[in-house]
Amino acid sequence: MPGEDIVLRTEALQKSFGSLEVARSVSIELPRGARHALIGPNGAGKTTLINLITGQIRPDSGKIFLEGRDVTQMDVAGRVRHGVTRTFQINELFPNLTPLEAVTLAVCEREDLAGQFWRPLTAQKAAIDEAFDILTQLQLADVATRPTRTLSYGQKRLMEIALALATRPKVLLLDEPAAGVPKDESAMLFSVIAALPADMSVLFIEHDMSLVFKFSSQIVVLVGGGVLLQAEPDVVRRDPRVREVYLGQAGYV
Amino acid sequence: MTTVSQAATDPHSWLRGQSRWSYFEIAFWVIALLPFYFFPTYLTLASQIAITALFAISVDLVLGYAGIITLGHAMFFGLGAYAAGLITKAGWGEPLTGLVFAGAFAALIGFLTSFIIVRVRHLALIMITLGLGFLTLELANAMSWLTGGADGLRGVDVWPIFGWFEFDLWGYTAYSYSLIVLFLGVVAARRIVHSAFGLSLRGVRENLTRMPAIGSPYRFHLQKIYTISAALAGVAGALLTQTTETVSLETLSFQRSADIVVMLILGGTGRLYGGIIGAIIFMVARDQLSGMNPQYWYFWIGLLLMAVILVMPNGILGGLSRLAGRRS
Amino acid sequence: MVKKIVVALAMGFGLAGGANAQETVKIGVIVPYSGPFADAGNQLDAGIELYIQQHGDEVAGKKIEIIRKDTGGPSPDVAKRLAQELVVRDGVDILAGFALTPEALGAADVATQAEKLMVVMNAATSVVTEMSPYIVRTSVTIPQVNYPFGKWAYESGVTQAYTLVADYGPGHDAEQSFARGFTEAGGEIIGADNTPVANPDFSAYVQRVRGADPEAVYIFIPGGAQPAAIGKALAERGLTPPDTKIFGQGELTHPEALESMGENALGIITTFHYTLERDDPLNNEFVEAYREANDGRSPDLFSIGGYDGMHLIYEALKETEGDTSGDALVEAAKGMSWDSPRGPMSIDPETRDVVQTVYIREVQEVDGVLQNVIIDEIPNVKDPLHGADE
Amino acid sequence: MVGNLVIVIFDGLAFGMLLFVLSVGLSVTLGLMNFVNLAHGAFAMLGGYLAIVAMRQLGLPFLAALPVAFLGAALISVLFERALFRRLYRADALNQVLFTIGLVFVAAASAAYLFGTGQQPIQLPGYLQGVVEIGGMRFGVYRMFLIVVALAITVLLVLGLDYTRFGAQVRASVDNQRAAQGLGLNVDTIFAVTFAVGSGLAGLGGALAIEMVGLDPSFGFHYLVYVLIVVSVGGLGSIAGSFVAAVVLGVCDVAGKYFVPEIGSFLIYLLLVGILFVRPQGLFGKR
Repeated sequence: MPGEDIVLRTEALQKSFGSLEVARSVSIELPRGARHALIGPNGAGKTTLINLITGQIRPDSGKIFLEGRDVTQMDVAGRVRHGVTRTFQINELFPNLTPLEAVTLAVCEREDLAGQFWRPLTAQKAAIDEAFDILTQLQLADVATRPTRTLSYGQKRLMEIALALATRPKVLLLDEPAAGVPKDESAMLFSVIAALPADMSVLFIEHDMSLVFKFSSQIVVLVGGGVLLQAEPDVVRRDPRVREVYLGQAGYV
Repeated sequence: MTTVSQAATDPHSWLRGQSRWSYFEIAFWVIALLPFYFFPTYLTLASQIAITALFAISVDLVLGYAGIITLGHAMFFGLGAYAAGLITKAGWGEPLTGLVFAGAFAALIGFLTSFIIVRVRHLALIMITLGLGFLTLELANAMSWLTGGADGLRGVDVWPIFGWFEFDLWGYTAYSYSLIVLFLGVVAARRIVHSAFGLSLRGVRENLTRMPAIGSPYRFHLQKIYTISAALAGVAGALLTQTTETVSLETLSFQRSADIVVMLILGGTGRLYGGIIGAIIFMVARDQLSGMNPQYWYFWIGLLLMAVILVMPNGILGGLSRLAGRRS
Repeated sequence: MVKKIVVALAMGFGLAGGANAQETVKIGVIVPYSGPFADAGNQLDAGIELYIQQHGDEVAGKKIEIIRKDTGGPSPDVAKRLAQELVVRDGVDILAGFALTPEALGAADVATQAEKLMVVMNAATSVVTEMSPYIVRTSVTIPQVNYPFGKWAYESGVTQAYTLVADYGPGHDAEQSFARGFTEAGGEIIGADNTPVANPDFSAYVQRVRGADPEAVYIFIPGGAQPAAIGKALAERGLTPPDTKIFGQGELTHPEALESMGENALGIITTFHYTLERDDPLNNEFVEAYREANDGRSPDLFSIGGYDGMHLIYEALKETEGDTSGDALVEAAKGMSWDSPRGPMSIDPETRDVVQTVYIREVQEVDGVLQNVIIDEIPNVKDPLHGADE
Repeated sequence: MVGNLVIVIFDGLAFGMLLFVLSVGLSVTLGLMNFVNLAHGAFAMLGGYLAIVAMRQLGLPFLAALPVAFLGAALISVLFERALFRRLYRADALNQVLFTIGLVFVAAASAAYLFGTGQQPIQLPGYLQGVVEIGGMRFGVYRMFLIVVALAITVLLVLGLDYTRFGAQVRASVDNQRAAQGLGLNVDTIFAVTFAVGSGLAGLGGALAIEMVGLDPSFGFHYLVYVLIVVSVGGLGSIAGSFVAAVVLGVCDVAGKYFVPEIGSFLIYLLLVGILFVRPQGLFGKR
């Protein structure tokens, strides 16, 4: 696909913990509007790759480009501000804030309003409206004013996405968004993901292959910290190596 | 008060409800006036409780709201106290400008130390605040040519407020003054807590990992609140200097840092009024118990603390609000 | 609590406590009953208690009532508040106690404003009595015992000394007074170190002293655990009399410290205004009665300060025939002189400060027990700083 | 000069060893149970007073009073652990702080009531007094004794943790409490025993400390600060960490006071702030 608009690109990312190589020369590309899935057996380095892209950990070598700009040295918050946001596999929410407060907070941080200590929160009308819109969009409006800790598990997973959306990401990295969610609910969760703005690039980790094949436009297969293959679902499905190292074990297809 | 269904339809009114002055608060401030009429011989105690309450609020802003556990906040209290005392020795005894000066000085030191504070967490954070507190105390002791050392600062001379209200023996002026400053402090702290900034602090306390992931420059937030809190603590210290015309090393002591945290937890953290209630209960209990039993009163204080924790793990205000039903 | 509220109400409505003041004299005692200085407060209190027990609680037809207030430590703000409360709430006639200088400095203004006699029973910084015309001191000042001691040290044949003092107000005062007396007489201070106030281990400082190899070392540290610790450290380093003379203020060789130091303490020479072992009928009787009342605990400087403070109050009240006004009591106290268990003492009419004998004592073994044996006395010593421009 | 240095290091080592014995128990219990026990110093004080009682009332010699202090503090602490502290293992740290501070108040008041506010002197047996002179340098016998005792404790603890079944269980629980429970370990008992040993060591430290730093009712509060410094600098849950931290602090404190006495009182806090700023998890800490 020549001339494609690449939003995120990694270049030979390398990372080891001691003698363990967790990222081995990882180079991937994410075009604008992509719906890419990241798969691989346990310990393949999927979450590590997300951590590297978002800056939770620094690569030993290699570079990360966002819209052509080198962001390798940027910290987590800086990358979020430039448009790279993630969600967490294990909920990282604000248990005693309400969803309304939490998402408003994220919007305020994005708009640099969160340092204003003299204006009442209620005066940030635009931010509150936007937060409520996001919650409505994710069907969380009904529980917007209950403390997050009292939400159902599925609702908490949605909150992960709501918080990420509030940062208006160009690239959204979803670390097993449906982890732990019952099968029927996880389909609903992915329909939400599918409905995300068309110009947003999404990379998601998911174990359920039916969901992966249904919602992804391309699949990145990670094995032992290195990229085995990046291709369309159909290609991946037929690839014997993938079948062997991953799909075969899992018993899918 | 507000129900979920109402809020669901209008997020704005729900948020307004969160920051509205409650009946409890209004009642509290009315009660705070009662000592003038009913306990006039307790005004000096009331004044020192108000000062301690202001100090507790400054600690609550960092500990209760931003999650920075500190065992060294007396550092700022004491710096404010000394700043207010030294400015009178330099020939300027006007109290209001003295408060501002002390607050500004404490804020400056707070800002400088905040660069260290925001880079550590957990036990290391607690111990660094403790270490900085001790260092300040030792420094003040070493600079006895300026501070008067262990004997305390002599010759503090505060002018009457507005050139008119002298600090009297009964403590009418002292309590009025302290109470007004406390009230202004609460208004300011409320404003901060109910701003977008206050929300971001609660975010830091609730989940530090998430904050950078929503793009928050949270260290700036922490530095900012630490500075504000230092200023408030400095003002409290200055109030003590002005209402008693004394300053001693004790204002900088670890004991004072520890006591204030004890009072705050006792009352309940993250609630502003928790610190005030804690200060009232702790200091009134101490006054009454030590009046009855000057040698062993702290036995009963200790029992009180242990009992409160076993019965009300979220402090007295937390326990009360749970009793009163769910409100956040 | 209810009672207190009633009292508070009554006073709030102007029924202030003059009515029953004709029958009782209320004395408010402000000391640290708790905290790190609790021992000072409790010993002082025991001195007060013993005096009342021996002399009855009635003077000049009035009953003596003690109201105790705990400062918890060297907090002038708390001391001031307690003094204010004692005056306005409890209606006391006399303020007393003050084990620590900051306490006395905090309360001084209250004494002036309320025109109440304030008896300082310990706080030993010179300037205390200058802070209010209503202050009278019955304890000691640090220069009072250390300045003459410096002179005495030189006259005893020591020509150079090293000073090692706790790094706080009293320590600095002691260092200066001793050094002044010593150098004025012709001696030389060859080194000086300050130890942290709450220093647990003195080995480093003692090693420094040893390196300087002085003829004598002068030590001032707070009482409590430190005297024994420093005494042992000195012995470990071989800094013992007579090779190296050890000078100090009396706290260095208090009874518990002697017991803990053992024979390492032999030969230490200290200066003090009160000597437990001074063989004198008055003192023997005092010590015996004190021990009996306090489970065998011996009196110390705080006890004698409290005891003599009460003596001053009783005698002043007798002289004013029960008039409790501050002015009358201060007048009565000025120039008062009496024989105390510590020896002859008086109140300087000019400065309202104590004038007394300074004892030079050496630790010796008497009948198998280590004691401070008086080897010299300097009578009628005034504080050398009063009147001198600081 | 070299002799001075040797002596200074020796003295610092002895002081450090005292801090180590006082602190190591808290490091282990904090690391193991995440329980912020500010009453640790109070158990040390308890040990001190128990030793005093054993020597004065029961007429035991000093060396026999030490095990009394250890066992007594261990026993009493485990009663507290079973009856009270256990309820707070799941509570947040602030509640633990307030509760145990309350206990420190109660302990200090009780000590003042029972024993008075004065210092409690003890008489050491002759063979622990005095000095040994080696090459013109004078080494205090009691300081040598302290070093030997602390080294023995360290060896016992390390061996106990590394080579006994119980030690392995403790290590497993420190590493991962949930997993240990899953493996069927009785975490409850492990906690109680560890707590008893930790507090017992504090009690022993309190008894050993009398000779060097004295004993009065403010001991529990006063030495709490030193204990916390050692624990945080050493790193939670690490015996080696506490040991090294205590040695570093003891030696630096004494050496600093010797070579630069002007900053003597600042030194320990400067070290604290400096070390923790560079290594927030402490010298040997994992987290």
